[in-house]
Amino acid sequence: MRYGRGHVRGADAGNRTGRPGSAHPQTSLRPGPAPGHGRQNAPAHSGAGPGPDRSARRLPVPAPLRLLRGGLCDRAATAERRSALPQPPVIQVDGVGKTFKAGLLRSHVTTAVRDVSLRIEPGKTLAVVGESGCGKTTLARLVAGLLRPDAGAVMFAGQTITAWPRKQLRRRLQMIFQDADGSLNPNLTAEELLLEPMRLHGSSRVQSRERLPEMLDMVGLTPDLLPRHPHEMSGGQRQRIGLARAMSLEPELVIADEPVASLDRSVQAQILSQLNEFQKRDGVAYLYISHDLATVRALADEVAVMLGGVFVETGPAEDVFRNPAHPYTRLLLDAVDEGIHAGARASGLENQAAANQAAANRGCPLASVCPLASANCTNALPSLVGFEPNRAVRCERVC
Amino acid sequence: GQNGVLNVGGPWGPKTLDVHKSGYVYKRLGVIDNLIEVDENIKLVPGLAESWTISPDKKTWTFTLREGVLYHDGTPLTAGSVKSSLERLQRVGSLLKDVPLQSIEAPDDHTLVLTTTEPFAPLAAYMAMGESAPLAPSSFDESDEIIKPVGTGPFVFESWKPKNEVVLARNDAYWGPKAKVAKVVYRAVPDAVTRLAMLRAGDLDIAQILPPDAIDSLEQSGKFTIMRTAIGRCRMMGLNMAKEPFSDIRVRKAVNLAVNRQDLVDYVLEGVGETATTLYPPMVFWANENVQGFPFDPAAAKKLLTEAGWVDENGDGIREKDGAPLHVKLVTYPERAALPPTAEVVQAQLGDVGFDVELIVVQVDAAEAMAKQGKHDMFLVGRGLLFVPDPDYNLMKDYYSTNALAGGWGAYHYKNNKVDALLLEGRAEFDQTKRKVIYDQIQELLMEDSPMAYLNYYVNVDAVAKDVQGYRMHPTESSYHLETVSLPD
Amino acid sequence: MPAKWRRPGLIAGVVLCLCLAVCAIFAPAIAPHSPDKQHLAHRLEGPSAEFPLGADKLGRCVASRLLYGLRPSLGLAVSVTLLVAVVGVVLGVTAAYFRPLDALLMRIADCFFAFPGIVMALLAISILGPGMVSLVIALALPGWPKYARVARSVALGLREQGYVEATRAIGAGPVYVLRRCILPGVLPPVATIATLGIGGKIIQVAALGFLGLGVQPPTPEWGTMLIKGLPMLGTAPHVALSATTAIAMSVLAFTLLGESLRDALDPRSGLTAWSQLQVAA
Amino acid sequence: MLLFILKRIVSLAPVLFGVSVAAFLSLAWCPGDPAEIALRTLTESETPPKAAVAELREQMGLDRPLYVQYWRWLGRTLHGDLGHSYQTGASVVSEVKRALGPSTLLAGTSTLLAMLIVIPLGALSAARSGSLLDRATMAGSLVAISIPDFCIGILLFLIFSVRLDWLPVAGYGSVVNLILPALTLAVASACITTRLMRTCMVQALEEKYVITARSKGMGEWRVAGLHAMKNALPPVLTYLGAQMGYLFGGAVVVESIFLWPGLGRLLVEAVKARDVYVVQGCILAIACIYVLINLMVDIVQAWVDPRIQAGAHHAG
Amino acid sequence: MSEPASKTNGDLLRVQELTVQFPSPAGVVRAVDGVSLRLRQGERTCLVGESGCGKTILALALLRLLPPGTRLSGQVLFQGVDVLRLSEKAMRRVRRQGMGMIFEQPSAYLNPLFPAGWQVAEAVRLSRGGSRSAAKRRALRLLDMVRIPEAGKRYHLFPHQFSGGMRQRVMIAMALAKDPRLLVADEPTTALDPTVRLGILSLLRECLDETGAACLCITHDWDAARSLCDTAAVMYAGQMLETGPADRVLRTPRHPYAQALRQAMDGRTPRPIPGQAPALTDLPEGCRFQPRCVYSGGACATVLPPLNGGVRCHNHQ
Ligand SMILES: Nc1ncnc2c1ncn2[C@@H]1O[C@H](COP(=O)(O)OP(=O)(O)OP(=O)(O)O)[C@@H](O)[C@H]1O
Ligand SMILES: Nc1ncnc2c1ncn2[C@@H]1O[C@H](COP(=O)(O)OP(=O)(O)OP(=O)(O)O)[C@@H](O)[C@H]1O
Ligand SMILES: [Mg+2]
Ligand SMILES: [Mg+2]
Repeated sequence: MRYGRGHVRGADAGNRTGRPGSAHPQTSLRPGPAPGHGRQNAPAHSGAGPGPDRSARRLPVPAPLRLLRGGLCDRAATAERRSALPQPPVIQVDGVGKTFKAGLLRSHVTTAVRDVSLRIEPGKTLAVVGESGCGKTTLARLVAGLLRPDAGAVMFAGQTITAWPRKQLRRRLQMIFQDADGSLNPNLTAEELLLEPMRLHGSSRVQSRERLPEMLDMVGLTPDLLPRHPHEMSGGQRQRIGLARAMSLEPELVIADEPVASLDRSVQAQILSQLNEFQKRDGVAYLYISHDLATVRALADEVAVMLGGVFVETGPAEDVFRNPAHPYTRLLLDAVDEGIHAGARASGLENQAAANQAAANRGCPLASVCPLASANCTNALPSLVGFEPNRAVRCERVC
Repeated sequence: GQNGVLNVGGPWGPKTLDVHKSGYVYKRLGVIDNLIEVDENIKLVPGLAESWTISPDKKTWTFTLREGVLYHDGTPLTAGSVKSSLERLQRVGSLLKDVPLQSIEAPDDHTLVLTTTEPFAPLAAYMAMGESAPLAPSSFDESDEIIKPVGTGPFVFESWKPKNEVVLARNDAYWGPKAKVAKVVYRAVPDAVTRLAMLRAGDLDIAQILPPDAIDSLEQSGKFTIMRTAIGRCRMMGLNMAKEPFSDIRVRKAVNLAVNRQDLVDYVLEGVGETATTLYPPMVFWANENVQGFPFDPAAAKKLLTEAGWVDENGDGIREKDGAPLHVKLVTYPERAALPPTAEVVQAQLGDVGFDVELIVVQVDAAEAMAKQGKHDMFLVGRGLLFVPDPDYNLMKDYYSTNALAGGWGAYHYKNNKVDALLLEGRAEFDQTKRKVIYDQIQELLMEDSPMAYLNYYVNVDAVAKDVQGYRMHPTESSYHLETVSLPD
Repeated sequence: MPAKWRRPGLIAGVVLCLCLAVCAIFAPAIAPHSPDKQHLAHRLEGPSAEFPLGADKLGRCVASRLLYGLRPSLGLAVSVTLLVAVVGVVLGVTAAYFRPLDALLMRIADCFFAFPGIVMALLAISILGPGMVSLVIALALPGWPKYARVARSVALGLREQGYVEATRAIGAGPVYVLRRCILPGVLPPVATIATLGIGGKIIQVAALGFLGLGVQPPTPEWGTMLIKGLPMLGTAPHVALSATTAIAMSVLAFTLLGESLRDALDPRSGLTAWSQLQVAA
Repeated sequence: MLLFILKRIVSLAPVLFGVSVAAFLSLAWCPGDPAEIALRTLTESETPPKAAVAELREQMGLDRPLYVQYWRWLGRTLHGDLGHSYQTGASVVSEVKRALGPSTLLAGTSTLLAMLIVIPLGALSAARSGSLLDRATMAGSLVAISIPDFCIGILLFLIFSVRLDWLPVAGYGSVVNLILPALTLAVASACITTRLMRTCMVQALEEKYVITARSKGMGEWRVAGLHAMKNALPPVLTYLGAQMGYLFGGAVVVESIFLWPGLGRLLVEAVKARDVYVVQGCILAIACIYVLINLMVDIVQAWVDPRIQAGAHHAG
Repeated sequence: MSEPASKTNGDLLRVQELTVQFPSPAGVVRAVDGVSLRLRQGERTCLVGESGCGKTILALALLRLLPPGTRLSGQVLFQGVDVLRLSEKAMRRVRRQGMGMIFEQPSAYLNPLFPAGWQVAEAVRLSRGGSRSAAKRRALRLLDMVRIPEAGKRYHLFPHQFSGGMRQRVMIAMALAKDPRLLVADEPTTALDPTVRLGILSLLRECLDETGAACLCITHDWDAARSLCDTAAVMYAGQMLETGPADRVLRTPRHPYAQALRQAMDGRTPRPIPGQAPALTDLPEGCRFQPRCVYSGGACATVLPPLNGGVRCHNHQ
């Protein structure tokens, strides 16, 4: 099976559209140096949707943000830093885990993240998709250095994340929070919120104020919002404020936890193209967490599918979507749009969530509901096995 | 006053049961009797000792004890028991520490012989103090600690709550007239307002030491008898003679003349007090009635000040001398409520004749410390005169030169050889009339030297429920005479 | 004037505080008599043309004494309260935010709080002698732990808010987080305690006066006036009542000022309860 | 949680040490000679005999250097012997014990009463802000704060004991004796706390979960009294806790007005009498109580707000 | 509320010319501007539209949950009674049994100091009464229904211990707890992954089928909207732009804005609508979409088109 799939994919590879800067090192989901494949995995055309390639058509969106041109950071130095060889991955995560204990006696143990490794090269996007509650946000906070891992290590730009001086780290690594509502200081106005990051990193009030229009433009907000406090904004507006805040520093890595979830399609589209624009221009890397596979398709180079705290499948976005290997990935893809109308598969998932936790501690998270499951699946967590160039899956039955 | 119980409330509470350490509470309540008692004129009269004689060399005192006196535990009072009681007092108490006592002997059951190393006339007065009252041996346990005071008084100690309450029962085997009430509950109620309220609510039959402001309304209610008793305490200002300006007798006299004593009594004490002429209030045997005291005469005061070189040169109302203003520090303490307002009025009165008085009201220990170090010019105090009901006790402490030079509560840095000599003489003189002459002389000398300004004498205000009869406060506060108090049936 | 400052409560608070300040500064000009002058013949007289608020036990003009007492009483109470609140809040918030410091700071607070005020006062007086400095110390040392604890308890809840993490994620240091995220939430309760605490402090000053630590007589001082006046409540109520009113008015002034400032600065309260109250009142 | 409590208990030791040293020094630095003062208070005479003073000084070890005095005292303390009061001769432990009961009763009852006043009143004023009740509460708290607590006590007993004769004026023993002092202290500490409660409630009522609660069709009572209240409580409980700690040593005046034989009175009298061992005993007792109360407050707070315990996970 | 059904013509909800305005420093925010809406018994309408166009405010207005200081006008007839003029008490009854609301971004909407399960049980008890244990049982069932894994164990956990999606599901459980006549769901599936979203949607559908409740579903997820709802409404800058059967409006919208929105994420590449939505403090005189509209011309810039045949556009006859 593995072989066959690999063959199919191998044949596919030639069709992929090349991307500028394809000589960049590979984004990989496994620890250690990236394999020597030089090919880039940009999303390919698929049957659905007539839209032309984004590189081919300029979108009528506001001019890209050039927030830091005004001297907030030394662009030349940044560029130099980024082109120096050999370039370390922006972020490299080795076997991190996090367990929460809750309840009065701390008896309710949740293993939110188990043995997750990933690396993201500069200018690449890794999307993490997965079931709600599987540990994506926890992983994001671990990667951002906001949560202390129980196991494993997080390296940012080749250095342990805890060793970074605070200011430098935060300049270069930004996070967009899933909970837009809770992550904006209720005491500040939109304007203060937007200026806050720049002010914190040393640009003057006047300097940073000059950029306000640009920032608003980028996320499609009107200036009448500026004097308002978070509770006087709509959900989507709050989310966009959070986004603009993170992007305003021109970081090297943005950890985006559902950054566009509560936006309508058109604003989503605008923001995603902005993000792409940034990536192309400045080589920002994204760790993009989302439930929305359409947005993942639009942004991601690589995808990691997460379930019960572990990555169950990783690989180039296009490959994974076209050719899902793990049963859960398949479930996930099946569940998108068409499934809704058919009501399909919904029942197949009935107990999946319930089972996930019990199994998470020992065996495969999916063991109890997986059509392919064997006795072995419930006993031990399979390891993440590579089966194709850049792909890996955590299932004994498929690889 | 229910069920024959007399409820008395005063500001202070019993801190210890040990009469030898602190005996005044039990003395006042009538649990203990002394060998010698003090009458209302502060003269010594026989108590448990029917009589006493002094040897010609004035060093041996022989007391003849009353017969048929029983301790509360039923054992008879014997010279032996008095001796052992006094010996314990020497061991644990402080009363006799300054007394040149040589030996205590009990040749027979009813004779007690005390010997002193030198003639010491005040000894009799010491024998009138609560601490020196005889206690039955059953008052103490094997380790010499007090169990409860077993005395010979009209009331038997029943129980107590430290600092709060003492309960007494009538001593039916009392040698003298028996008490009329069966039971007494004495309660310490430190707060005057509470005391008053308890009296009004009927929780107390007798409330002691009430603020003068309360008198009117109590009298109006018609339910209480107000008793005013002059007691042996004097409010006075010691003047610091160690330095300017009070090293000059004219300034000291000026102060005395500038103080309007009647105003102080009328306005600060609400009329409850007596203006002072000399150290002792007139009802005290030792008071020199011939001493007239100072009149209120600001003009004379001003004249004296001018004579002394203190003139108001710059017209600011404050006198100066050699450019230095007549600035004096008046130190007092707030623990006795009348002192701070007294100080304020004195400040104003002295201001009228050209003093600039700075007031310092600090806690008593701090005030004393300041006074000891001579950081004051005037030290306003309330002074008990008759704790030991003999003039020697206080006068020695306050006016004998070596004591006065060492600081303290009396005349600061006062030295008058004549006074010193008289004091020593008084101590060795055993004849009361002759002693009176000596102490009268001393009072006249003090008047002349004016090391102090005597302001007024204390008057205690006690309120008694109308139906309670026979209550009397002793001028030395050594007894409440509860044995004569009767309740209605 | 922006709308958020246009609040009846705020205006009333500012006006009252200004009045107090004017009274304090121009007391000599306004007062009908010298505060220390004893008119013994008029003692305990009720209000009259000559003595607008009557005379006290020593025949001094109560109105003049209240005016002159403004400076020592209110000055002391306000400055001590401010000092104590600031120190308390800083320490409390720091303790809440830096977990390892928490135990240490709170134990220190325990130490100070366990120390009864009078012991502290005695200590101050013995080392420094009576005077303003020791008075401030005697009031302040046992006073700050209360603020620290309240500030800490609010801050403990706030620091778990999502936006605190978000602010850290953009690179804010602890000081910034404390200032921008935590302090705004801590201030309202602290302001409440502090403004009301002013009245309590005035009375405490009077109580310490008993130990000789207070403002020395004859300098007029409100708390002492009140306490001295209390026993005469039946016969000469004007003394105690004037002092009580003076204290209550100044507490009111600062409460109005403090709370409406808070409301004006609180983004979430468009028109909060308190400002409505002031509209109504 | 257990570990948390244990840690707190261990951290009690340095506090006690600090307090004891400070207590010791403070008395040593206070003006006046303890021996002399002791004799003075005992005999009611301003000038006790010099010989007696010297003897007592020696007895009390006051002639030794300070640190020796302290170490001797500490050594004995660790053996549970806090020395003897030289005022009464009783052991300090027994004195403190005797005062502790009444103090606990009074502080506990009045704190409870205060809570009964504060929580509903503060919550109601916040929920019904602008109402008559709210205005009355706000005005009442302003006036109450400008009147000293003992004055409230006097007013209470003038009304209830003297005028109406419902309750005894003062004393200690039965429950009726407890009512007035407890009420006095409760009112005194309630006036600030009610305002605090109101402030915190107003803050809490602005939160979004209040909207959720309303959307459930919940009555304003329950919205305020449960959902907002729980969020408003931590600072209020903290303040009340601090207040309660204060009542153990600071309720002197009220205790002496109502003849309540509590710790505050014991302490103040001991301080005035410079009864060093009793003062040290009292301070130790008060420190212990205060630390215990704070421990309870901390535990309650951690229990009310589960996020506080979660704080341990944070990095940076 | 107690009005006979006949008087209401089978309309469960009838919103007429509802206007919601907020005074703000930058001028009055006209968040909802003359919106009319009808919902029959059991009808499910979805409300889609630009982020910030007033959907949430509209929903909050229905339950009268807007903050004090908000200016409201118009009518919200629920079962024939104007909700905006009800007494607090009657309004509570409406909220308790009549309308349920699922709030968007629910973290702030859950009380942080109460266990999440408990909050669901509370909703149960408020609407149905009954014992605590019965309420808890039902709450557990509801949590199970919304696919909270290990609901029994998680019952006692606090909101911050849940993931974003779980919190949203708790919110849904809370709204479903009372079997409302009208369910207002504000972005109920934004934080959910596809599989769970599927489950929740079918759960909602089942519940609505079972109880015959009507539903106003605000969402950006057109597929979900299409699968769940009968009718659809498109909102823009505080106004309705297009209404009609869900299938038609969501598949082949007629209004240029709806069309553009339809296509925004259709393909592989996102295609945003050029330009920006107008500020609600400073709305254009004419058609509010006109500045961004490719068909704009003529009266578009000056005259506000009426909602004609379910479409608010001059170019649509
Ligand atoms: N309290 C307020 N004061 C002023 N303006 C407000 C207030 N609340 C909301 N608004 C504004 O009203 C408009 C409508 O907000 P609403 O929350 O209804 O948007 P929405 O359609 O739900 O958007 P989203 O899809 O982003 O949730 C927004 O532009 C918002 O900024
Ligand atoms: N502070 C915490 N205490 C206890 N459990 C927690 C805590 N935070 C998260 N969890 C648990 O960890 C698991 C993963 O949570 P996480 O927020 O990472 O999920 P997620 O993948 O982001 O889900 P979603 O897509 O719904 O946001 C969940 O089961 C959650 O209940
Ligand atoms: Mg999440
Ligand atoms: Mg919304």
